[in-house]
Amino acid sequence: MLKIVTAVIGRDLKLAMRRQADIVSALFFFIIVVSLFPLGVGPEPDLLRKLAPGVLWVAALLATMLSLPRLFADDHRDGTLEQLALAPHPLGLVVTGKVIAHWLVSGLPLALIAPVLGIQFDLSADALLVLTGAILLGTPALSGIGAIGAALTLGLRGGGVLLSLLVLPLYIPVLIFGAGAVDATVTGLGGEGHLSLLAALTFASLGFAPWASAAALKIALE
Amino acid sequence: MLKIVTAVIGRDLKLAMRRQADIVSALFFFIIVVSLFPLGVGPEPDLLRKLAPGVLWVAALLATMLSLPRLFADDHRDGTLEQLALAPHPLGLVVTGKVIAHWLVSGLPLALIAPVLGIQFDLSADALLVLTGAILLGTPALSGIGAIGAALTLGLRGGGVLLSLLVLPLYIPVLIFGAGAVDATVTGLGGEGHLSLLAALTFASLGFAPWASAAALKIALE
Amino acid sequence: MKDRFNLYRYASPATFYPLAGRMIPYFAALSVLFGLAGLYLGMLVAPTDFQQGEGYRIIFIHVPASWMSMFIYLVMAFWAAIGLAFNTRLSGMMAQALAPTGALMAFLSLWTGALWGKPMWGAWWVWDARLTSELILLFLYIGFMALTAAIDDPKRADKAGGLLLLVGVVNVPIIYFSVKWWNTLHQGSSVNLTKSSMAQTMLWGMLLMALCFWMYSIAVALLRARTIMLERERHTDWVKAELAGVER
Amino acid sequence: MIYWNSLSDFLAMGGYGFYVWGSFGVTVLIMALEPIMAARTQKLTIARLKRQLRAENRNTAE
Amino acid sequence: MLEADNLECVRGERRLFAGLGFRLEAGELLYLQGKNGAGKTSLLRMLIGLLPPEAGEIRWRGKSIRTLADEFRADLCYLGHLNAIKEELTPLENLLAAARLADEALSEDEALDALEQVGLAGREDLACKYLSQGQKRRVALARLVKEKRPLWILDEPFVALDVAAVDWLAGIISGHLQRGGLAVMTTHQLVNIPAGKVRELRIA
Amino acid sequence: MLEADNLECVRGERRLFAGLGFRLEAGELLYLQGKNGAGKTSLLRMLIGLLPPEAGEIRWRGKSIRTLADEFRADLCYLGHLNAIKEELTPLENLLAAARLADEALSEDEALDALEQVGLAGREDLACKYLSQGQKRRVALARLVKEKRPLWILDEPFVALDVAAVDWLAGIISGHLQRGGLAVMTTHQLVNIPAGKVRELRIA
Ligand code: HEM
Ligand SMILES: Nc1ncnc2c1ncn2[C@@H]1O[C@H](COP(=O)(O)OP(=O)(O)OP(=O)(O)O)[C@@H](O)[C@H]1O
Ligand SMILES: Nc1ncnc2c1ncn2[C@@H]1O[C@H](COP(=O)(O)OP(=O)(O)OP(=O)(O)O)[C@@H](O)[C@H]1O
Ligand SMILES: [Mg+2]
Ligand SMILES: [Mg+2]
Repeated sequence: MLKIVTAVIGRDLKLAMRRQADIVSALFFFIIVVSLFPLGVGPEPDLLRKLAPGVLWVAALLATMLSLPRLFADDHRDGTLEQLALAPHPLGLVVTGKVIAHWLVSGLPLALIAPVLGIQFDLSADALLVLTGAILLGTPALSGIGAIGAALTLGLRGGGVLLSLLVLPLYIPVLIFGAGAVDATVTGLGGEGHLSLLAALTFASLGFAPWASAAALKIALE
Repeated sequence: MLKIVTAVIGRDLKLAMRRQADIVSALFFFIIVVSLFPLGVGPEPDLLRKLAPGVLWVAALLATMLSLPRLFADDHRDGTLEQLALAPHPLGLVVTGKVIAHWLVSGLPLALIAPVLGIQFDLSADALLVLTGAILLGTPALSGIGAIGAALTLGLRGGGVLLSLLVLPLYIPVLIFGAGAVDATVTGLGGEGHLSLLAALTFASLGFAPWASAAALKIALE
Repeated sequence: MKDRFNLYRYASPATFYPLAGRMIPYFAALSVLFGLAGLYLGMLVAPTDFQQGEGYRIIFIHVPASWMSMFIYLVMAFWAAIGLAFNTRLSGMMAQALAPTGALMAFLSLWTGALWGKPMWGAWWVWDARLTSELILLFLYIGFMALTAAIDDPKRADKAGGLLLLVGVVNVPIIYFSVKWWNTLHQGSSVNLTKSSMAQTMLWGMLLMALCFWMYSIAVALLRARTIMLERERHTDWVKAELAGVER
Repeated sequence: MIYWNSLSDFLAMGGYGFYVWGSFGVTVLIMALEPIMAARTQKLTIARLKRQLRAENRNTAE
Repeated sequence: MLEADNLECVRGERRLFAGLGFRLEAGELLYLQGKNGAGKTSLLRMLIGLLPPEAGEIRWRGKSIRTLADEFRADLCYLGHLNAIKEELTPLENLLAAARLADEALSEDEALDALEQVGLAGREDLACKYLSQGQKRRVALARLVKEKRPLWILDEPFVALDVAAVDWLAGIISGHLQRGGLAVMTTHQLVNIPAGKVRELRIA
Repeated sequence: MLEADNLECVRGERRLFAGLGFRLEAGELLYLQGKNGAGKTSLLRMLIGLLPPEAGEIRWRGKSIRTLADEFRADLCYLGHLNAIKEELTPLENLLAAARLADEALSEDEALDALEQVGLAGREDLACKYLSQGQKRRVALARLVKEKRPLWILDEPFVALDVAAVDWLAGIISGHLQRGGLAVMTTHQLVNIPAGKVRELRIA
């Protein structure tokens, strides 16, 4: 059981390392989008502080989303997905491994860089801590939900954009609670409630998403 | 000369129609991203009005960028690009056609929907007009510059994200002048200066980009 | 052998098609009847609300539309579950026939809610849990339609769409209970079988309007289902016979 | 029985006319258009399928 | 061991075949024939359980493959039109990763040995994207060298291979049959499999 | 007509061949041989001008193809490992689009006729993604039916084709040679081209 999950994680991480661009660039995308906003909006510090949680979360969400289409597409195109579906263990486990690997490559780095970017927006130490925690807790849910969308749109050529259509609505709760946690901290209300909701979302989606994705993948392979 | 350009445009539009999702969804992505921001930032109307130009432009930029990786990748993967490179006319003309088709599918619809979204942000009629004009003038530059990035990263597997890394910095001038035009109108300064700069950017990039992209494509095909 | 009642017979398009054709006029008529009665009670007879003034009358379409938007989604999810479990042809067609109506109901809920919110809360829109989850519902409908339209093999489209429906079904309880779970602007449920806080005429007006919306949805969905059936089964003998019959 | 005193009262809806009639208007519009559109697609589909059937019959007859 | 009963395949609006059945015992090779688009690949994908048949049943050791699921897949080795190799990884990495994901034990030495057998000695550490068409196919085929599972399903395995490699692969399949394995195969090339009993099935 | 002088090919750190040269006249077929990875595809890509040779020169009608550029490409028809067809388009649309992009005149009737010749009658209006492997290859090959350009460069054109299609293609190539065309071809299958003079070139 665990062996196959770690095998998948190991392989996906090795591929990500081999391509290099993958890891560095999801991060860079995040950084660039976050830095674009002050450019488009203008440099008033008060305005920026209010914007910070929203902008950081929307950027995290987009960065995650951008890498989703490739989650299964590469494996599908070169026939690896068939082989994975034919391996003698439930496909859901394989997907669990892929979701974890996706998070390690696209979610974790965001959480690590987020406090640095938050400083730019003049957030307090408290708020930075909550921001990191929220991204750490919320991004696995993004990877999980994203996997379902990626599997459903697999092989449909309009896929990349159709994917965002399916996935973004489901991301909204994560965005609201995630930005809400930081906002609540900034306004002194305490973000614990939001954080525990985020944790609940993540657990629910990690438990459920791999199996739904596996079912969708089987349909795509027919 | 013109025949080949129209042939490419015709083919690419037909493909886009066939996939349907393509056109509708680039638009939807734009709409959804624009609507996400109030979610993250909160609903204060004053704040939102200040945000509007920046958010709309950043969203337009991201929507254009999302469809870039597929600009040449599909043709590359199935061998069509080789055939295009072997056709008895300069490759730059083919790329011109592809850039125009890309704009028709991903830039033009944004310009048409932008005023509607602007209303949500409570922009004045004047500002809406300038917004539409700016997006109409600016997005061809986005497609043109994007084509260079797409050609340069073609075949590199980390491509999609590497692409944004290359292209976003070059998009920044468009973003600044585009958002600046709307901003200037809102504050009553008049956006003509910004608009003519946008037009200059677009002409420069449309004249130059196809040939740079063609050169990059030849390298990718070696 | 004696003629036994056979569920599968009615789940087959060939028998369902004429049956649906015969039922549509009845549902349409019922819808009009309930609608007229509901409007009469709600718009002409019911007294004003002491808190909200006459603006409350939006309730007579807001609530039925909101209910139907959730209910239709549940019905689609039910068909999806049946389709995935038993592989029946009819279920996918029903889900697809219902989707546009559900999306329109969700849109109406949002539209009327927004028009209600402006005078009551002073804002067209707030990011309250119920409003957000209802918006997500609309996106789920649109996503379902886009997904099934993007897959051209109907069997695969049904399966993929069904899966999406089942994934999204968690959203419905969230919409319904959001007013309980979160302390928000949107008011809680006031329709209660044992004890209602509303005036009797208001309650009856609302229920009649809900019935009107319900019958309307069934009629339109059946109409659309018949079209989809013809399209999908165009190579079967019964459709050919049907088409030849229309000819005459 | 009837609550309203005059038609203009009814139309004004106690000052909420725009909101109430805006809601009802759009609802009526949608509920009128949707069946019409559905019936139209049905008619078009039947016509197209008949055309296809005829073409098929012609081909097999040949 | 492997039986198919009354299979029917419908793709889109086209019925490719119906009432198709066969029975394959240990040591036998089923050689599927048929022209382009006859439905060979579709049949193979039914046999491995990825494509649900419109009608009919497939049994492995007497039990339906739908109820067997994981157990059946543990006995199965499939090689499709696509090579299932990662362009960024080297042949060695590809082979090891494939084995781990398929839950097979394969040591690095065994993998190196297999790669040498398929003629990729000296290219174990070159990313697969630099390999030629035939070399890529060879990487995919290297899996078969140490493959112990009883049922092999091969979709045009000889494509892109040069003459020497075709002979070598025919030998590998023979060995598998001699060890009591079963194989189902399609190919448009005329290839002589020296050992085992060959049954032919033509899809019209 | 087509001459290659002293060509050298280096890929990565590996010299695939050096000092390779040949001369091909009208009506002749150059049959490239060599094992997997020998460098056949690389040589073909040099001949069409996509891969610059490390050393040596390629001439068409006596002039270097680098100086000819467009003119040379107007005489050239290349068919690679990849089919260059769009999965979303139908065979008919693919064929017409390819002709327009290559600046060739091809009417719809001619295209339909070509598709019928390659055995795709009845599937002209089915999106290519639903076609079988061999049928996809046939769509790509349909281009050759009406192709009037003198130089054909074909990289393993027989892959995935069934026996009937292989014969048909051999006939098409013969016809081209008889009309005074030139062809360069690789294949690992033994195929008999009835007409024209066949030169063999082995890359070791
Ligand atoms: C766009 C904004 C709105 C949305 C999406 C929305 C959504 C919903 C939904 C889904 C329901 C049905 C759930 C249930 O019955 O518990 C509902 C019911 C209701 N809504 Fe709204 N609503 C919105 C705005 C408003 C506003 C502004 C008001 C009034 C101030 C309002 C008052 C009501 C009432 C009274 C009910 C009936 C509750 C009951 O009796 O059960 N809604 N709404
Ligand atoms: N949606 C569809 N509508 C009509 N026909 C379809 C559809 N999908 C697939 N087909 C047909 O089904 C067949 C699939 O064939 P399959 O891939 O199994 O052939 P094959 O025998 O493996 O051929 P090859 O030798 O070329 O690999 C093709 O003839 C194809 O045209
Ligand atoms: N970067 C590199 N480093 C080392 N070797 C390389 C590199 N890139 C390509 N090669 C080698 O160059 C050769 C390319 O061969 P090519 O594709 O021309 O072969 P081919 O004769 O067409 O073979 P096939 O019959 O399999 O199609 C391969 O042997 C490959 O291993
Ligand atoms: Mg096949
Ligand atoms: Mg080759």
